[in-house]
Amino acid sequence: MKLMYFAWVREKIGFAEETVPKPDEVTDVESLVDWLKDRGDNYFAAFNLPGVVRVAVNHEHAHLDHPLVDTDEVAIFPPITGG
Amino acid sequence: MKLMYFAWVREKIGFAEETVPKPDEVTDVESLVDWLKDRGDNYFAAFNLPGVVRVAVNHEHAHLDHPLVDTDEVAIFPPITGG
Amino acid sequence: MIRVQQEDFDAGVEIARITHGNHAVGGVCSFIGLVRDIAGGEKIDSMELEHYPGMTEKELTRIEAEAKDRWPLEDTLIIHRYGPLAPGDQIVLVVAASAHRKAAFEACEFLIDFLKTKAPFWKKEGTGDGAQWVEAKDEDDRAAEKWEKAEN
Amino acid sequence: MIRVQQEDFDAGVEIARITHGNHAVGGVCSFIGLVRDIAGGEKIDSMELEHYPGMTEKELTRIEAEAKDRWPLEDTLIIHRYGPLAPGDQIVLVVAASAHRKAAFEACEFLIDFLKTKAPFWKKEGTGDGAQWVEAKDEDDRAAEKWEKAEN
Repeated sequence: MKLMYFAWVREKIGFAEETVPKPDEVTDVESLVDWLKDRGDNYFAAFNLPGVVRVAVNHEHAHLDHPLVDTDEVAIFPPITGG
Repeated sequence: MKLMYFAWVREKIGFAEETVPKPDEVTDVESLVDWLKDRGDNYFAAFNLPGVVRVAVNHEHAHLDHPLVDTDEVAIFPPITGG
Repeated sequence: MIRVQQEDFDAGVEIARITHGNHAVGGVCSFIGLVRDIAGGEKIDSMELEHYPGMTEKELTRIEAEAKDRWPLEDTLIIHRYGPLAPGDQIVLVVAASAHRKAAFEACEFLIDFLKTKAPFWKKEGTGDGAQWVEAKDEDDRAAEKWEKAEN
Repeated sequence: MIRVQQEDFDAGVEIARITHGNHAVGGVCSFIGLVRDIAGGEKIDSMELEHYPGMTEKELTRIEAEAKDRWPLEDTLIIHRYGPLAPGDQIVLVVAASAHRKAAFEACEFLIDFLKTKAPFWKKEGTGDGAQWVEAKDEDDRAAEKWEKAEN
């Protein structure tokens, strides 16, 4: 999976993107965020507050139950503030 | 009174403005329009259809019961179509 | 500000002037009305726009003051042309600038809705068959009434 | 048309391009969003606008298509900037052109309301004390929801 981070999610994690093989336990967006949270203090700081971050899968807004496969591009970011 | 005519009211009457001494029988907008209607075929053609024309007195939209004095500027015109 | 003029206007220049140096403006809504080449299924070649000098300025000033009364606006602008026009020509520009977009949108729509029923302008459309005065639209009255109701 | 760019835009040129040669357009509604110098009572010195290249274009294209689906529009335009900005700078331009003004107003407001909750942009405001990411506003969600309801 290609993982992309934006805004304060990116700042807390410390980098903008990474590519990781999808672990078996990661089947959807929710389990991805749970898995990421345990990868280190920087990830924990980004994903600590439940329900705050938003996710897009392959450039489309996605819900927590959106299934994931290894070839997906998953972006994680705070609520949008454009316009 | 200074009388001003616009759009098809002006075209039917044949000129854009005139000044007439206020007749005694003209006390408000309604009686002015009634009086004008009898002044000739051109006026009749303009004011024949009741409730069609609109009136402004001294640059303000006015109702049929708006009182008139000899020094008033009274404009008579069709419903507005600007913008 | 209001302007009634025969000559064309540059909407970009006018909008930029409204916001220039005023960093309290977060949103600017503008509306441009143009002469269409079709009306009621008929091809329009030209348009003549008549107005009532003196009353026009007074009505536009009143409408602008009412908008500023009802919404927190940084600035507003109404430019309305008169005289001979052709399809594609600009007729009217309305601009409302505010800290927030909702006020800018509402005030801009209010200004054009009210202008259409209150400002003394009359359109005459030229077609192949001659020229006809445009009839007022019920829907314009209803659009203006919407704001009257909102007042209560 | 949609454009995502770092450079500034000339709203007047863009609006004129929309109507040029299309005499079916009777009304053009446009909205410009600008950087304010005050936010939440604090003085803003600068703004950094981050976005998600690829997804941004996709979302804006989708929003524009939805507007064209819902209103009889002659043309639409969305320009959104990213990168470093300062108070008074233009952020976004939304334009909707239609035969009639009601469709132009509604579509323009729909475009900016939807863009604010769907297009992946994030604002960071620079103040004397450093820089803070702007928090999303509930009122923006409600503004977008209004159009969801209108669909039913």
